[in-house]
Amino acid sequence: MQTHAAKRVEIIIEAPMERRLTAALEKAGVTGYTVLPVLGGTGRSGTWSREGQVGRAGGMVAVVCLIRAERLDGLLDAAFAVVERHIGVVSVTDCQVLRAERF
Amino acid sequence: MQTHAAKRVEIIIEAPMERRLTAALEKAGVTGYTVLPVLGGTGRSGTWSREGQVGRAGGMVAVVCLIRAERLDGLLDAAFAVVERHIGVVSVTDCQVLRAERF
Amino acid sequence: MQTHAAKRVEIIIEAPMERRLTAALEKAGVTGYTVLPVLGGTGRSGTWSREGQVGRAGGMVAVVCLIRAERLDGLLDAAFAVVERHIGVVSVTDCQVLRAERF
Amino acid sequence: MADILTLAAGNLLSPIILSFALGVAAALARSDLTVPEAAAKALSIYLLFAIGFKGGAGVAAHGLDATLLLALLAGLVLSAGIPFVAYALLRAMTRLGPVDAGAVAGHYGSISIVTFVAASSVLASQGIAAEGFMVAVAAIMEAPAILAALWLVMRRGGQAEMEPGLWREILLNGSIVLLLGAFAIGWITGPAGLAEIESFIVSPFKGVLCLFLLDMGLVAGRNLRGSRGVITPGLLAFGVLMPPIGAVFGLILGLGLGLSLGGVVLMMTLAASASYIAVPAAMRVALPDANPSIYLTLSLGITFPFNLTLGIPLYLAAARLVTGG
Amino acid sequence: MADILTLAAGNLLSPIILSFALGVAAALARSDLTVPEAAAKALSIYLLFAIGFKGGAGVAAHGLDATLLLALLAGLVLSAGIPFVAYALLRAMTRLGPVDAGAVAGHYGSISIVTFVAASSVLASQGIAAEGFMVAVAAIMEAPAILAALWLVMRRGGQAEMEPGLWREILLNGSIVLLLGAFAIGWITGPAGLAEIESFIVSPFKGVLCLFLLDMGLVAGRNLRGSRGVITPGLLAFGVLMPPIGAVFGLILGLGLGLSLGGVVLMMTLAASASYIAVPAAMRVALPDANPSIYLTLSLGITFPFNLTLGIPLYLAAARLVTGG
Amino acid sequence: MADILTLAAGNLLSPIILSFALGVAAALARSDLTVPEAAAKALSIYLLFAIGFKGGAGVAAHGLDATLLLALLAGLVLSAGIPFVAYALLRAMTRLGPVDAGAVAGHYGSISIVTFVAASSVLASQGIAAEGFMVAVAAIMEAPAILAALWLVMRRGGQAEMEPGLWREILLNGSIVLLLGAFAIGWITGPAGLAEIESFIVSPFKGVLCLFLLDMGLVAGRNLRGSRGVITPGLLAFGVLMPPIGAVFGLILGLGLGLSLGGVVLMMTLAASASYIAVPAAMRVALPDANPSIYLTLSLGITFPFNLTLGIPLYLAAARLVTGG
Ligand SMILES: Nc1ncnc2c1ncn2[C@@H]1O[C@H](COP(=O)(O)O)[C@@H](O)[C@H]1O
Ligand SMILES: Nc1ncnc2c1ncn2[C@@H]1O[C@H](COP(=O)(O)O)[C@@H](O)[C@H]1O
Ligand SMILES: Nc1ncnc2c1ncn2[C@@H]1O[C@H](COP(=O)(O)O)[C@@H](O)[C@H]1O
Ligand code: NA
Ligand code: NA
Ligand code: NA
Repeated sequence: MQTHAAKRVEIIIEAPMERRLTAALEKAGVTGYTVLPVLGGTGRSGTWSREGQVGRAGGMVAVVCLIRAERLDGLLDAAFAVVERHIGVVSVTDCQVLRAERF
Repeated sequence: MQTHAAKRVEIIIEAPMERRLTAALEKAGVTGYTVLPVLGGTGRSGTWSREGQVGRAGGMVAVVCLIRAERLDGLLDAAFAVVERHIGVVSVTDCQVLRAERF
Repeated sequence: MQTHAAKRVEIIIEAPMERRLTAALEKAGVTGYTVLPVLGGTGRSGTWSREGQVGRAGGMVAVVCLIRAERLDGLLDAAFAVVERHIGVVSVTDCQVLRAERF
Repeated sequence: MADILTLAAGNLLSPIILSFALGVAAALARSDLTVPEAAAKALSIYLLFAIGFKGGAGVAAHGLDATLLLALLAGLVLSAGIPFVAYALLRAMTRLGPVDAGAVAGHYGSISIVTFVAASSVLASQGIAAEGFMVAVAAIMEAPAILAALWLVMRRGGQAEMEPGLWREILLNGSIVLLLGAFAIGWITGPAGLAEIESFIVSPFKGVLCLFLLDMGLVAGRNLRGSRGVITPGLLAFGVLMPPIGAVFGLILGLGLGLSLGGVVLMMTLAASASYIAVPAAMRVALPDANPSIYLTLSLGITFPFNLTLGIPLYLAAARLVTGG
Repeated sequence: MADILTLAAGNLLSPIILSFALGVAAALARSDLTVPEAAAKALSIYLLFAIGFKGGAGVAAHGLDATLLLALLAGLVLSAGIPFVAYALLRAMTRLGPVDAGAVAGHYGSISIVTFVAASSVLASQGIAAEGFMVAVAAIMEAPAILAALWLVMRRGGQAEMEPGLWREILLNGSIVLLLGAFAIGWITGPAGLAEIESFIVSPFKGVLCLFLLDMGLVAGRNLRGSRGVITPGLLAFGVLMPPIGAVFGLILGLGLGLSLGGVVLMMTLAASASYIAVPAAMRVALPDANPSIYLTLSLGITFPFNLTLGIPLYLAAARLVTGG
Repeated sequence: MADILTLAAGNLLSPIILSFALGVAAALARSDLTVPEAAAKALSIYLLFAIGFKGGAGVAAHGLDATLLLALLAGLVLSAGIPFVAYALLRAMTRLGPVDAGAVAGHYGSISIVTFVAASSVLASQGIAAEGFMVAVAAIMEAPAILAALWLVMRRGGQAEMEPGLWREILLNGSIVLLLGAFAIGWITGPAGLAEIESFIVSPFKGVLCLFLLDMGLVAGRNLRGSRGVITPGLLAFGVLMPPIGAVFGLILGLGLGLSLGGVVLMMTLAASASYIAVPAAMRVALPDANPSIYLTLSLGITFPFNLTLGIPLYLAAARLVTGG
């Protein structure tokens, strides 16, 4: 099966920033991304959990984005501008995708 | 700790196709996979979200599958046959696994 | 954008073992991790699904941990000690992270 | 006429409709108000269980006249027949290709159980009784339309994936099973069973329906917002014309069967309503090339609100006129 | 005898049991009907809170006779003792090794609160009162069985992980805390408190129980479907023999304590029921080598339905016979 | 004085407060008792819908005196003004920097709708009526405090991100929209509408509130456990002093407007309460450098329990004293 090199970017960010992040990604020309729920986590700012929460303040989401390598820098700049002063982590992995025309 | 090279395949696919995908994977000899929920996303076919949905039509899931490199092609062929005419994305990453005898 | 090499460890483990795993990770000096919900899966011990479940026994979670390469071995040893006799899978991927000072 | 308007106005200002409107408005204004997916599903399980159970208990209470089988047959005919009418209309009124037209047609042959519930609730508040077995008719109408739609598409050379697994999925889909199962339980346990759980499935019913319609409004509003440009004037016209046309067929069959006034109205409502849960899921599998924005927006964003607000009072008025009831 | 049959038949045809049966049937037919995890948990929180509160309010209303402490002690003895009987039976009747046998034995010493709730509901519909404090007995019976089971396994050289953290987890597991907490609140606030929230925890209770049992049926059915081949005839026999055996011990202790007819039936039911929430989770931690399919299928797929359908009427009939009540 | 104590004691031993205490205790003991996120959100949707609807139906029943506009204005003034008082106090009593002090101050100008609901419920159980429109006052008080807080921070050279998108988010946040929407529906449909859904939004209300407070107790307890070291004695003192101070402002304005006894108590409660849903989310966006542990723990872990247990009876007693009611 024919596959194509691409990047998988995973951004774990506070839920109240989700809209801003995805808006920034779209502005940076990202054509697709997927948002996954996150149950809880631990970091420098302590431990948190979604259980029983009503508000969005105490939650995070994971945004996964597959993208061609040449567009990565634009995406990271856009993501960084949003994440910069906020808690959250960004990781980039090399990957292969099917149907490269989609990215 | 002894680790072994393997592949991590991540397939994001429409929820109504989940059963068909996993059935195809099992037929292709895949011995294990994990299904993660997806909250929403954006792609060529627009933006969607699970919030408030009752039916499965408007949702997606992520299927993650760790597999030995030599079995990858069979898996991708099987996955592609299901995904082909459907919306969704497939990515493959090199990884290392513990307990290789499991895969 | 400046990125730094790191490892992305993904541990899919039975929900009743989650606390033990994260405690072991913290003991091994891991400063951050994120827990994602899992809907269901298939492995050598059969197929399971969270739908309709009340107890935690029949469920799994995915713990994702970004970590510097030099700390990987400690993490894997800690994780392995917990996972050893339990069902679940561990995978490690090379990745690049933003804001390396966080890891 | 004045009567229809009064009824329509009364209907429009009920907590149920206003909750739906609130949801639509909140979504259009891009409020972050949302009902969690699990809560929405729980509400729909409650509604299906309650409406099914009450229908079954009604049958147990009033006995089963021979009409049941005929009514089921009528439902089957409506469900399988309406897609042909809808398909012809769509091809005439809009520029949809065969695949999209077929997919939409399937939705209109099938039914929306919430529209059915809303109609039952209007009938109840007007003190109009209806045959309990109409719940079973609703259940039987879910699937045949899909078959008809796929047949239409394939006749036109479209590609439809009709694997055997799909049929089990459609016939045993959760809402059919729950509706018929609860109907059977209600029938078996009868009025005594109903009395046992009345304060769960009867008294709070309307309030739960309000919250569910709030959620449906949110989903419909988000859908409308996301599908700007998809809905052409032709499609819009179809979305409000098709329901009354379906209702006429329902009226004819309902009268032919000699159903009560309430039964006729429910039959009309079933014929007029369009599926937005079971059929979309089936279409994603069987007709992946059909554009989901079109059928979801038509069914959920146009026809559902139309039926909820104007359609149901209209059908009731028409049925009254014809039956003299 | 005729009485038992009538009662059993009446029980079998109640909305509660039929809802469970609907769930099992839907799962076996591979319908996609599911209750979301969050909704199932919410239902169980409601049931635990309601049953605990009502128990506490009952104690407040009728005063606390000295029997409470003895009943708690009896519960402790049953919970810690039954695993030994179960273990011996399993080793004799089946081919389970010590680890699997121990794990299963622990489940039968512990209790299923839904079975308890179902028994309470049967008692209530027969107009039979029971001691409110039986809720506390239920709570105390959750944990000792686990200890007994692990001891059994370790005596046989099996490896059990008994870290201190596990004990806190078991003793403070959510359902024990909620049950006892609600019991305490009901006790403190008494009948006045009950009156305040009666229309939430009393009137709709049975209806909520129906939906919860629908979900349990779905889970049990899926479980049965996934564990074909696991359940040998020996295990099946154990799954239906062990409950009445446990019930006999419950009967003896209940009579010895001088409990009311209702109290005796509840004690029998507790002894007869097997855990499917708390103990499985503890076993996954403490006995990871035990096969969860075995203990879950036995407890949820065989013993639970047995108790729900035949067991409870049987225990009631037996208690009636013995107490002459 | 004795009266206050009796009322406070009665309040402390109500199922509502005890449910909250159970949640706190379970979380502090590290029980794994949790309410799923979706269930907690569903409960809050129910409470907002019910309280809004009842408020609107109350306005429809008793007519709208001119006080409404003035009361809304008073709410606006309280919400925008209290942050200044809070900020000054924080800077004097604690070592918080401008950003953290501003963030906390914003929470205290805004309101906690559950505290409002709890106060309504105490009033109802004492047979004290209150203006239905207080619900709208509650809604209007959510947002202005945020503006005031950001202004305070920016004046001190702190960096606040006030993008236009944020304002829409704050003004159209889900709880405001639902509360005001349900208020409007209640107003439009009036007592007739209320009667239709009474057995959903009135009778079970208190019971639902118990479960919601159980969840809030769990969240607050987990929060307290996770924030050891964050809360200094100065902050603790602020957390219990600020509510009565806010209440005094509420009392003055409430009396000035000529509100009923119940209305005054609700105005005091709104002024005394601190936000823990809308404002934290806004602060994460606008003041990312502020430490969320501080404002969440103060608002949810200290001020909320204070108001729930001692505050509300105190405000009622004070209002009674002053109005002679
Ligand atoms: N090393 C890490 N690996 C995975 N997730 C992390 C890591 N560090 C932080 N996170 C996630 O990001 C959140 C905020 O982290 P922090 O900004 O360090 O408080 C945590 O609660 C985790 O969910
Ligand atoms: N580049 C991408 N990265 C991650 N997820 C994607 C990407 N493109 C599409 N998706 C996911 O796949 C779904 C369908 O995409 P599409 O087929 O392009 O409409 C989207 O809603 C996303 O959830
Ligand atoms: N190859 C795999 N890839 C992804 N997930 C797996 C794989 N094998 C097992 N799992 C997950 O781990 C769980 C337990 O696996 P097992 O221990 O093989 O029964 C499964 O239910 C899956 O969720
Ligand atoms: Na129809
Ligand atoms: Na037992
Ligand atoms: Na305030």
